[in-house]
Amino acid sequence: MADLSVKIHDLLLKNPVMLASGTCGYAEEINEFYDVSQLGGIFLKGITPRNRDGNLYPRMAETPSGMLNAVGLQNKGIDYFIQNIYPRIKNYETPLIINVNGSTVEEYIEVTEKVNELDNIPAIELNISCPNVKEGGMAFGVSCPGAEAVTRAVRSAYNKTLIVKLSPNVTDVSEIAKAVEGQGADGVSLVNTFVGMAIDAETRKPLLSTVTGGLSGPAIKPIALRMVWQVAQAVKIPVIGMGGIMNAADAIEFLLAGASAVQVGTALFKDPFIPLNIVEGIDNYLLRHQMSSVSELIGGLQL
Amino acid sequence: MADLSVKIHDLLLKNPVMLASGTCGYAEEINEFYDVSQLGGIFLKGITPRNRDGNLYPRMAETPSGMLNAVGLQNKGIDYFIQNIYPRIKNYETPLIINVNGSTVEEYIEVTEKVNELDNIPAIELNISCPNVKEGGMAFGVSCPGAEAVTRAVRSAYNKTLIVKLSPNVTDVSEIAKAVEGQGADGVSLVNTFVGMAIDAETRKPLLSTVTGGLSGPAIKPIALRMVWQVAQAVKIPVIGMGGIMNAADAIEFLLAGASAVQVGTALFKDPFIPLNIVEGIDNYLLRHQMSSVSELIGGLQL
Amino acid sequence: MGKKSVADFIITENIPLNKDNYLIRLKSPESLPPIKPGQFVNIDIKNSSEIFLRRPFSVFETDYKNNSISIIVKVLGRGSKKLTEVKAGEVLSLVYPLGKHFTYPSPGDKVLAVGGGSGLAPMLFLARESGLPAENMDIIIGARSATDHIDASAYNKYGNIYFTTEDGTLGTRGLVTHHPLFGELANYDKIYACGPEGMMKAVAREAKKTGVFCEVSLENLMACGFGVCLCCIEPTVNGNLCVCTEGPVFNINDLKWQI
Amino acid sequence: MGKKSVADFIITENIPLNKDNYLIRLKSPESLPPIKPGQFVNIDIKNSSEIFLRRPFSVFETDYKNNSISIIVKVLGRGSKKLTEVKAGEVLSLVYPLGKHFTYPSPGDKVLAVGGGSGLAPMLFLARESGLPAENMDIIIGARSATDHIDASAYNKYGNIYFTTEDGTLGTRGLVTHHPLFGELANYDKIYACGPEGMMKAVAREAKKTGVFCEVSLENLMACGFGVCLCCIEPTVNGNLCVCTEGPVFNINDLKWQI
Ligand SMILES: Cc1cc2nc3c(=O)[nH]c(=O)nc-3n(C[C@H](O)[C@H](O)[C@H](O)COP(=O)(O)OP(=O)(O)OC[C@H]3O[C@@H](n4cnc5c(N)ncnc54)[C@H](O)[C@@H]3O)c2cc1C
Ligand SMILES: Cc1cc2nc3c(=O)[nH]c(=O)nc-3n(C[C@H](O)[C@H](O)[C@H](O)COP(=O)(O)OP(=O)(O)OC[C@H]3O[C@@H](n4cnc5c(N)ncnc54)[C@H](O)[C@@H]3O)c2cc1C
Ligand SMILES: Cc1cc2nc3c(=O)[nH]c(=O)nc-3n(C[C@H](O)[C@H](O)[C@H](O)COP(=O)(O)O)c2cc1C
Ligand SMILES: Cc1cc2nc3c(=O)[nH]c(=O)nc-3n(C[C@H](O)[C@H](O)[C@H](O)COP(=O)(O)O)c2cc1C
Ligand code: FES
Ligand code: FES
Repeated sequence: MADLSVKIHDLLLKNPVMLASGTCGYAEEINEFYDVSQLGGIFLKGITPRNRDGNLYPRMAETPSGMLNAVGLQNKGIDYFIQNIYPRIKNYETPLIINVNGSTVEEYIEVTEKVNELDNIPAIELNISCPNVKEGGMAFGVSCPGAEAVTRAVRSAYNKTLIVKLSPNVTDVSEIAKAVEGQGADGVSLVNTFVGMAIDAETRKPLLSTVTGGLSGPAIKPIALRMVWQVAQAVKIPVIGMGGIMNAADAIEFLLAGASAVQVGTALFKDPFIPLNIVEGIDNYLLRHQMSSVSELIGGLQL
Repeated sequence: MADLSVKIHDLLLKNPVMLASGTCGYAEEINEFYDVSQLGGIFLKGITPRNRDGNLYPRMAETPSGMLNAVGLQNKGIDYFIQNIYPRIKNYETPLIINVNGSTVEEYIEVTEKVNELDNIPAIELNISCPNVKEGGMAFGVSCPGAEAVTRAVRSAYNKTLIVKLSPNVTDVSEIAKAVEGQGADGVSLVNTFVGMAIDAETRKPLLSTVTGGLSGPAIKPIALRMVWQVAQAVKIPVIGMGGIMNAADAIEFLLAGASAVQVGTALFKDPFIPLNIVEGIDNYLLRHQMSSVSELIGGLQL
Repeated sequence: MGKKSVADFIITENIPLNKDNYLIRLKSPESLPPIKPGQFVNIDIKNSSEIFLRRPFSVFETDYKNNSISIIVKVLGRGSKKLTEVKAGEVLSLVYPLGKHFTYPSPGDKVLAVGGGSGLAPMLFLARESGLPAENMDIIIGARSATDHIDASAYNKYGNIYFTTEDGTLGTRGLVTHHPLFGELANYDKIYACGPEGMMKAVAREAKKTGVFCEVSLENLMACGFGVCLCCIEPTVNGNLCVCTEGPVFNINDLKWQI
Repeated sequence: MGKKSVADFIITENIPLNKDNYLIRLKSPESLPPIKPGQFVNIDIKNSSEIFLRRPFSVFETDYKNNSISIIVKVLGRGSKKLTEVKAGEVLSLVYPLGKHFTYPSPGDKVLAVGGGSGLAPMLFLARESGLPAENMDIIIGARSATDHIDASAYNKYGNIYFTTEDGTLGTRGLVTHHPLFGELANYDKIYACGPEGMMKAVAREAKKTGVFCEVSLENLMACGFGVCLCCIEPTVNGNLCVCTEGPVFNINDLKWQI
């Protein structure tokens, strides 16, 4: 077996395959299929300061090679998480990362400060790119000043690994990446979902209660891959790539484009074992190409 | 048969189904399959002032429910078109619209002035959104000042119907739409392709000679539909929608979202008859829903 | 929640039941875990460019000896259509077992089970598994017309089967709730329903009036089927709950239906 | 350019020729237009979520009496793999006829046709259609190994067939251009080649040396196949030309190959 470990700032991952926030619950649901300690890391479902009911049903629509979701950050709030969920999952032997959300800078700080106290959470992912909430979320992530403001505030409240999750719904994602790097982010992850929409032609109604939602899955892979490639060239901090990864070849493409690790999201809905297949597939690839370490792949695109 | 005619400023279309620029050559190739006069209109392959060889091979890559292209506006220039192609196609009984391109504002004007002299070209589509050229193209279309500058200049050189084709690679497409409306555009068309990328994991090389290219096809439909909906609410001029339309239901969704007409692009590569099927499908739909005119569909989304 | 699997089942039979219902029997490669009425499987319908996500189907029968299960598929859209075209010998990937089952009736309970459309399968499964004598189990099956009904005579030994049709071509004319048994609801200890939302709400309305215990099985749209996406939620007195893990079976008192 | 169609052909036969080549015969619903060697069809390979665009295949045989054509498909990737799984009775949509054909040899011409891999079909089609006596037609078929060759003995009546294999297990050892006939190229009036790019370039190099007329059939990646997308271009002395409409057959003197 080749050396699959990678480092994202202070985070040492046993392999570069992680689960994307909002697509793997709080890890327990995946652990019902297999031991999640085999994974590189797990980005838990987005958490806000207090309970959020999320958006009304219906929240999802299937699209060509993808899906739209309009979950809207349904969660029971950080306190509930700390008291009820954290104790059950904190001993999984893989990094658990909290996806931090808020409607205001203060709310982001509120969550961050509480997470900072949790020994078994080695990193946070600052979500400034959720397209499914009315306030906060993507509003911060689509402008440099907005992205800078949240990152700066959260950085001052957090001393472990800080990853900022970027929105693809922008003209120049590398500008935003540079902006958050400038405010002390230890890494960036991208992409979050694209704002999309679906209509039922027969009923003439939107398929989502919120009219628009976030597009994910293989449909977005070509755009996500391009953005990861652009950002990897623009910043010095590690990049975590995602968007439509379904198999080892997809994951390797993101690594070649410059990602140090990847997240698997929507693919889990098709088959929760896909991340394990990817780990195995990367290992086989390295063997076949006579490479001893996955780090040889990172940024290895031949131009 | 229901009344399928729609008006885009001065352009009266017999039906709202048109062919997208760059996907239907100069109409002759489609006319080898059927009489193109059955179509609502045809947006001819993008034209520049002088011959362009376009980008190196390979220029395309298949992606999940879509494709990337990196053609790079290969064409023989406006003069060649006027002398050699225009005489052969000018009597097709459907509006032929020229897709105008340039590397500088001056080049856009150069093409526009020549097209202005052509009696059988009732409109132009100003392409400020081509992602596959080094200069001009999308560079103008991703900022309001850029979009305004080209639109203003071309407007002053053109007195027939001026449609501006918008790029989806922006943070807020409705801002750009409003900007070109403010400079006298008679309509906007969207979306052009999304900048994407594909890599061959085995060879570790990009699949396109240009590394990045333009994503089209059903994969982008949810995002395109959302943008058309946003723009239709933001401007008063007619909107022409496109992006992944494969069948009548897709086309109807764009009309419901506020498009006055649609363009069919990549679908032609799968089956050049799709636009005719769509015309028939819209007619059937109107019958089934007891509507007498397609105009009842436009903007008819039920919220 | 028990252990869940993803497994490639082999189709052993695909039997048309009527013009748009099919019984599909599938054999597991591994030994079948316990599966109870109301639980479901999530199926990857391959070989179609139009289908991206899996589709959920209630388990209809289990056969632990042969490690096989069956489902009844009603053709509704592209996925269910494609699924009914599978042939014996082909392979389908299933995520299973998913969801919570119906509360089993207690010995001596008198039960009314109401099924319609694609909701028939779990009702018949429940009748068979309930452990009650046939006379304690009344089953009403509703449909639009006689030709929409399937032959359920094999289930006569588990309960008394009654039919309703909207056009009166078989059994009582009207909706399931127009059946005379709905005039004597207070006789029952437990009512179960699965089918179109309108039908379940009508049943729930009657059950609520008489205060009889009533569980329904919801068919909310699902993306994952195992509790991670939060797309399938249903508002309840305990907040928005996932139908795929906290359901699909709910007690009507927990739902926020306007009935 | 003549009239083009999109039509649903019915598969009548799918015959494995060796481990990764299949002969697929398809029947047109309409009367077959004239189709000549070098022309191709563009096939919609349905029922796969991984394949979006059509795939081009050269016509191998035409049968105007039965309105049927055949193609030889070599399994290369996901599309060709899926295509070789079709069964008689199934339907495939074809866009056809596409592209320009080879220049027919003149009566009395001495011809060398060189085919390899998926390029075999048009070479054998040409041999049959050339109208030349068999002694005027030499055909070299190249492959990696004996097991990669297909049985072409039915074509002995149209020409003299020679084999080369890289491992020497059938015919001459080495590449096609290592065949002794390449030592006497000046004897030929026309050379035709179709196959992997490296093979065609090697043939072109030899042809150029001796100045013999030589046409090759290119297999550039295509999106549309009928001249609208400009994705399949090949640089030529006349600029970037579409392989699908200005080709796939090109005279090597028009190409800008570095050979
Ligand atoms: C827990 C559960 C158990 C189920 N058990 C059965 C069963 O035993 N037998 C059976 O035939 N069906 C069952 N269904 C419903 C079945 O999953 C859907 O009919 C199927 O997913 C439709 O897919 P499609 O591709 O054919 O429809 P699509 O083409 O995706 O959609 C066609 C139309 O149906 C609607 N639709 C799609 N999915 C659902 C759904 N889940 N509920 C309601 N409307 C929907 C769509 O919005 C659309 O209007 C069950 C669903 C759930 C959630
Ligand atoms: C005019 C023309 C005539 C052809 N005639 C025949 C024929 O008679 N018999 C036959 O077996 N094949 C023929 N081909 C090639 C055939 O079209 C490809 O093998 C097929 O499209 C590959 O599809 P796939 O989905 O299997 O491969 P993919 O899974 O799409 O790709 C697998 C690999 O093959 C490469 N590839 C894909 N398409 C081509 C191509 N067109 N040329 C070279 N490499 C490619 C890809 O880049 C990739 O590396 C012809 C091609 C053209 C353009
Ligand atoms: C149902 C759903 C819920 C999601 N919830 C979150 C979330 O809470 N926080 C977040 O940062 N991203 C969320 N995402 C985005 C994913 O983490 C990921 O960025 C995106 O789906 C693209 O990757 P994919 O194509 O592999 O799914 C969600 C995505 C889906 C499909
Ligand atoms: C091969 C190809 C070439 C294109 N060339 C042009 C062009 O010359 N000018 C232009 O404005 N758009 C061009 N486009 C964009 C299309 O007109 C259309 O905006 C886009 O493909 C989205 O629609 P679709 O998904 O229906 O194809 C091209 C698209 C493709 C696929
Ligand atoms: S379907 Fe994903 S949580 Fe229920
Ligand atoms: S494949 Fe489209 S022009 Fe040749």
